[in-house]
Amino acid sequence: MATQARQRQRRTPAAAASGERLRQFYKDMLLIRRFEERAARAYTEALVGGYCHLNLGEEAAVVGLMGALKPTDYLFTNYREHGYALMRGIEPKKVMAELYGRVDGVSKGWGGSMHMFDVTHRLLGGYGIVGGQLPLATGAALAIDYKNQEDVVMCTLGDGTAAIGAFHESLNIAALWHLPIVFAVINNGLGMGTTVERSAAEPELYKRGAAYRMESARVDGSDPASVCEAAGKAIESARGGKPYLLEVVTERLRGHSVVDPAKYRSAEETERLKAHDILRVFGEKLAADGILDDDAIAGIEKEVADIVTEAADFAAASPHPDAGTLFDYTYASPVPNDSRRLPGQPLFEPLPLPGVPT
Amino acid sequence: MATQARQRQRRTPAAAASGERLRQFYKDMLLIRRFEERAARAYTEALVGGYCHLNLGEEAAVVGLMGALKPTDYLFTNYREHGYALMRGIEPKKVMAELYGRVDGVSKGWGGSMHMFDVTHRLLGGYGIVGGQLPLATGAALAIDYKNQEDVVMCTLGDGTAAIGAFHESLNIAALWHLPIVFAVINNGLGMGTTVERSAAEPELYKRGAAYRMESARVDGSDPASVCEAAGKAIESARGGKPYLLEVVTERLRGHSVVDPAKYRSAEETERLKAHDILRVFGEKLAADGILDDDAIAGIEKEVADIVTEAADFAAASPHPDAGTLFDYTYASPVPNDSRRLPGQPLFEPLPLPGVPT
Amino acid sequence: MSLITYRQALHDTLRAEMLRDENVFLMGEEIGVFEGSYKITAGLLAEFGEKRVRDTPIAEEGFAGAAIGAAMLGLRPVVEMMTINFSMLALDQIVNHAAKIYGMFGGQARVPMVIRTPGGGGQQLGATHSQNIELYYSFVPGMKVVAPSTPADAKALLLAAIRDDDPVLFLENLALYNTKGEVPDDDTPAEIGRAAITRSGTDLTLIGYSRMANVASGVAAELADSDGLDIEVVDLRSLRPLDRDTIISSVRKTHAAVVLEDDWLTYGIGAEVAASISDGAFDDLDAPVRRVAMAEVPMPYAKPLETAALPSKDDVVGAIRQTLAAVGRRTAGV
Amino acid sequence: MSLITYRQALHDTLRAEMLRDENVFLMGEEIGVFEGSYKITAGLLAEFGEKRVRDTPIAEEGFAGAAIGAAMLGLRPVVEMMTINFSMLALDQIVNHAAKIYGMFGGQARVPMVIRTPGGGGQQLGATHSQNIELYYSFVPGMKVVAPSTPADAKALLLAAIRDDDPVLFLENLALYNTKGEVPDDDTPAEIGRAAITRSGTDLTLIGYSRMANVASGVAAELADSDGLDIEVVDLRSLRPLDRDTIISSVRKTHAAVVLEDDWLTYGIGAEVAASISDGAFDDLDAPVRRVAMAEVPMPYAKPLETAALPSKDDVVGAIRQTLAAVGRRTAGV
Ligand SMILES: Cc1ncc(C[n+]2csc(CCOP(=O)(O)OP(=O)(O)O)c2C)c(N)n1
Ligand SMILES: Cc1ncc(C[n+]2csc(CCOP(=O)(O)OP(=O)(O)O)c2C)c(N)n1
Ligand SMILES: [Mg+2]
Ligand SMILES: [Mg+2]
Repeated sequence: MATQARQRQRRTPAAAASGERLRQFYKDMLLIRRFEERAARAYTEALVGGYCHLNLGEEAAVVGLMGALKPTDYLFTNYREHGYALMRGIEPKKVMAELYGRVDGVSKGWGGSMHMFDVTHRLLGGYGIVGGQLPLATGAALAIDYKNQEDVVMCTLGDGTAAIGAFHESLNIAALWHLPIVFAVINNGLGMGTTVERSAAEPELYKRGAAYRMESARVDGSDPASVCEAAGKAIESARGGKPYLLEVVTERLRGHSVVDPAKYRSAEETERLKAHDILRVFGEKLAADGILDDDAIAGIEKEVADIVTEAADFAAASPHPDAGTLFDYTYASPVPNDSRRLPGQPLFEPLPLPGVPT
Repeated sequence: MATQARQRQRRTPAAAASGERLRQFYKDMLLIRRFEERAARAYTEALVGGYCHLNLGEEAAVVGLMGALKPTDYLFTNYREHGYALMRGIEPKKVMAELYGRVDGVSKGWGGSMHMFDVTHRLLGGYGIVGGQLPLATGAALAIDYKNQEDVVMCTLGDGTAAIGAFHESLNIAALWHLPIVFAVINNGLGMGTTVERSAAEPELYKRGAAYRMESARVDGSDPASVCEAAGKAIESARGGKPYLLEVVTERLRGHSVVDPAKYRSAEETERLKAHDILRVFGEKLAADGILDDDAIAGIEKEVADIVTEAADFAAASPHPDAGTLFDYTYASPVPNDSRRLPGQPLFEPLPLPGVPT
Repeated sequence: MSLITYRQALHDTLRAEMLRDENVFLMGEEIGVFEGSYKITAGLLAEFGEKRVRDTPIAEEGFAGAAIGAAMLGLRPVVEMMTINFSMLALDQIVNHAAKIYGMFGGQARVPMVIRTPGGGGQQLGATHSQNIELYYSFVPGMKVVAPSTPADAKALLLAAIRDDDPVLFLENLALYNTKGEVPDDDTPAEIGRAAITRSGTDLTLIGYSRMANVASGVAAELADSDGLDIEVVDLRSLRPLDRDTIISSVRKTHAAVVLEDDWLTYGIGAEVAASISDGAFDDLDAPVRRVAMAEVPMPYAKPLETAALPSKDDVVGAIRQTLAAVGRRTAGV
Repeated sequence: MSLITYRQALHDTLRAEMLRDENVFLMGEEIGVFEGSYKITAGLLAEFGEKRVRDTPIAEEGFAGAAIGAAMLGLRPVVEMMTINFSMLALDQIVNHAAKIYGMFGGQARVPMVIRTPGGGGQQLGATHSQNIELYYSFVPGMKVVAPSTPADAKALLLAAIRDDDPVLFLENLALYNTKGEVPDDDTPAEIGRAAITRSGTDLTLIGYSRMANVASGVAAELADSDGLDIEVVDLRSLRPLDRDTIISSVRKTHAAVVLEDDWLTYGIGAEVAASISDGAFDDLDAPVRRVAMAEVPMPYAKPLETAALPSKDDVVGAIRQTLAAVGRRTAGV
């Protein structure tokens, strides 16, 4: 129902991409798939807390977008970012450890599922406030421009997020100041249970670029090569000082987060999603094109399974942060009189009473 | 410099409008002009406090927009609203009394220049926070729709205000829900000292309607009849459940507020503004068309002068609010334990000390 | 009377008020098709339709402001903010508009609206999703802020909030939704601006609101059993107006107070309560007023850190014992 | 040393820091072409160019957030919020992002930025433009909040704020811009988190910050002349961290305190100060801590109403006299 009204672009032929590249896309997509399935399991086993949003169904979008970035470019994203963290080159075990809330997690256990951050891999978060990443990413692009550097910022957001004020303010500022940034809307057709048609008066979101004289395009998010190509164009534009709005049309395979049974979806829609699972379709296509055979697929499946198992084992073995570190990250520059009291601790140690022997 | 880049629409011929109507436009524009000049004087005489933003240069826009509204329609506007208050049919003396901060002011002296409000004339404010009126106006339109009423809301805003998040959120909501509202951008080319080209990546602001599939248009704000016609069309659309974005291109004759010397404007620009004063140009046109002659102009001038003098006299004679009314408007539904203390008053009346005779 | 959850009490009251007054309607993210993030509004879309149960885009400022505008024209919107954290995005509309419109225009327009929103931490939601910022609204003249801790109060205060002609921030709490209690069947609203003595005692006054009022009752009951302590519990219920009289009368009797809150200590809600007690019961206090609150850090995700940062029952018990010890030392010294 | 205004001290310090460190740059509405709403940045666009003196669109959330993002990449933005009232629109970026990023990501990114913004009322600007909401930031772990009251502190604290690696809200005040004072020529930053005893005395501790610290000094001097009173004045200077030690030591000596603030009384900054004193100096206080603050109303435009709502010198003097009378009654009774 969500997708009926959305027009899919015709598939950009991936023919140009080499077989090796396509196999890597497949492997990366599978890694995200299996990682997320494992994360979901860990969540139901109460090894992961908080909210847990998965990239299931969005693997091609994630892989394609990240494939177009240089390692030195920056990424700002939202709470649905496990796959992005993996594709930025962060070790799966560090991502899983973060989900488990352990010291070896990318954010040392302070962030959790929604707040992955790795300064060395230039993943600058993981943000749980809808739209919160947009002004920040714009500012990072400003810093790049200020320093006359060549890097680009990519900032992803969901379709539902396009309704928030920060979207407007950020795109306007980025376009006005010619900042090196790509805004990539991952349009999975839903913000929680709300279809994009019920949240956006103009549901073809890339058209909003016009409000800022910003170039924009829409791409089919089920094909990693198309996404990568479109992202490459967008990044090139941004690197030249012309920010870009790229809409990637995808589908969310499951509920909004692990706990959401997605009852608002009809049985037919759920059926259709399963039937057109982009990962299987992509695998079948590669098989048909002779790029992958059953053995290769099994090999990749095994390789990925090992990585994910290793990640989960690592996470489970990593220590919990010590409660004694609670006050370590309130301030970067220490200052006198910072409040470092546990709940219930007195503000003042009781003094001897005047005239009363203690 | 601000106006060079902005393309003016060609003048819509006002020929269709009757002479009577044009004379009334002229008179209304003159009333705003003289009222504002008087307000500025009162401000420099310290009879008016706070900030004082004038409609000088925007008279045709104000008169045209207000002329298209039914008395039962609603208006939400910003802090630059004296002219709107007058055109809604509020007595000039009540508007002036508000500027003076007196009990007979439209807002009983509680609002001042930026916060005119008159529930009977359906002027629902006067707001000093840039963009603050937009969500409110959208909600008023929602209420009209909810009650199946025929009224329309007009919400005016400045060009600088189009950069704020509330603009985006409100237009999206209004379009999504098909609310009866016209957003009228008064593009005077400046937000304080910032030209629209330096605040908007797409300075042809009406084009932003496309981001919400909202119909939009731009109109020359120097001709009241053109504005009125364009506003009529916009209002008709809104009454039919299709919200509308109307951009009225005007110029701000003076500084941002009375205290601003507008040093950021070049001498040439200031010269040009004087030379093309829309009020004079409009008067000359009516004279050329035989609609007004010198006698009529003098008569109108006298009539308007009397109104403004009367307003100022009334305002000066109106009492200041009594300090005893300070706590009258914190809550509409009274509640126990509301804090009604003047500064310095104790929270608790001193009690007799235990064991100490008072 | 019926024994129902806090969630059910909210749901039933919303429904009853919508049936009673056709100007009452609901707005918010995911309250309709999704049936509410915390399922308070489950079933109401089906019963009342889209006009009265309105799913909004993710635009807190926009839809909060739209509710204010609708209220100005006589409707009675009840807005759900998914969590109080997100209300920061609507702060300008709430604080600068909802709370000011009645006064700023000399009493010409009323803003009869309710903003329902849960606070609460302890769900490993991390720094941005675990804050308690009722302070931001409680500080503002023109706002009313209520914070029920029981299903009965949830009903009575929600009735009051909906029927009140001013903007009311109605604070819920994630940890309370599943708690149960007896709820009267009639629809008598509570009085906004009144605290309640939910347990009377003479040894010490324990003050809380929302979840911490619940904790207070639990601790008082336990300490009665274990130590024979006779603790009086004050549930603030209304943060603005704040019912200082009820608090002070209690402390005049007990001579000691501990204040519980789920927000940060410094500048938190408890600061005003403690300052008011220290002022109004100056000559009656036998020990300093203690406050038990969250640790002052951006809330970490990891469970042991989060647990350490949140006030626990043990922390409350500790503060009570230390306060009574301090009273003992002082009264012994006299 | 030179005798300059608070405005000049700010201007000169901004300029000096921009000369010293090319990563320091300015952002805000109307700071360039318009030369600043209150002319703090006058001349800096001409000197440093558009890159380092950046006029922004009216988009508080957007440009505050952009400054945060730029700071994450190592720049040191100094943002001007035209008045603190408008910062509500950027609250989410400041509170949920600037203040959380260091902690939420386990210390991997710093946010070295300053938000300069004036508070203050008394200019007949009405309800939405006359608020003092430093509380909103002072409440938040991860933020630092400073509030200089003199030109010398304006300089020393601005130096500290710009060189600090955390987000600092730098509170200015409309009524202080034209005040004059001696300012040292060297560029030694102040220490954030320390209050100052700006006048020492033994009869009573008078506490304020920003404009009210100025009022406090004035009143103390007047009462010394007129009544021979020996009042100690504490200028908080830093609202977060709050220097409780300096306050408590003072009150232990004077046995009485009055707290001055320009915000609303209930839940205002003074609540924490009063609560802290009542706790930390419990056995030394001879009278309840009094607070002098704004009347709790949406600020009216009309002059007589506005004047009535704002704390005046007379209000301060009255509170001091009443507090000393209360001390007298109590110490007489012992
Ligand atoms: C400001 C704010 N409002 C609401 C939420 C709750 N929320 C979290 S995710 C979400 C939906 C976002 O949808 P979309 O942008 O399409 O991203 P998706 O989840 O589909 O990836 C909502 C409403 C939030 N986190 N922040
Ligand atoms: C949220 C907010 N930010 C900044 C201001 C200060 N301010 C008042 S008017 C104004 C310029 C608005 O320009 P525009 O929208 O073009 O309207 P105009 O004044 O030209 O009528 C600014 C920046 C404010 N009042 N509110
Ligand atoms: Mg989505
Ligand atoms: Mg303008």
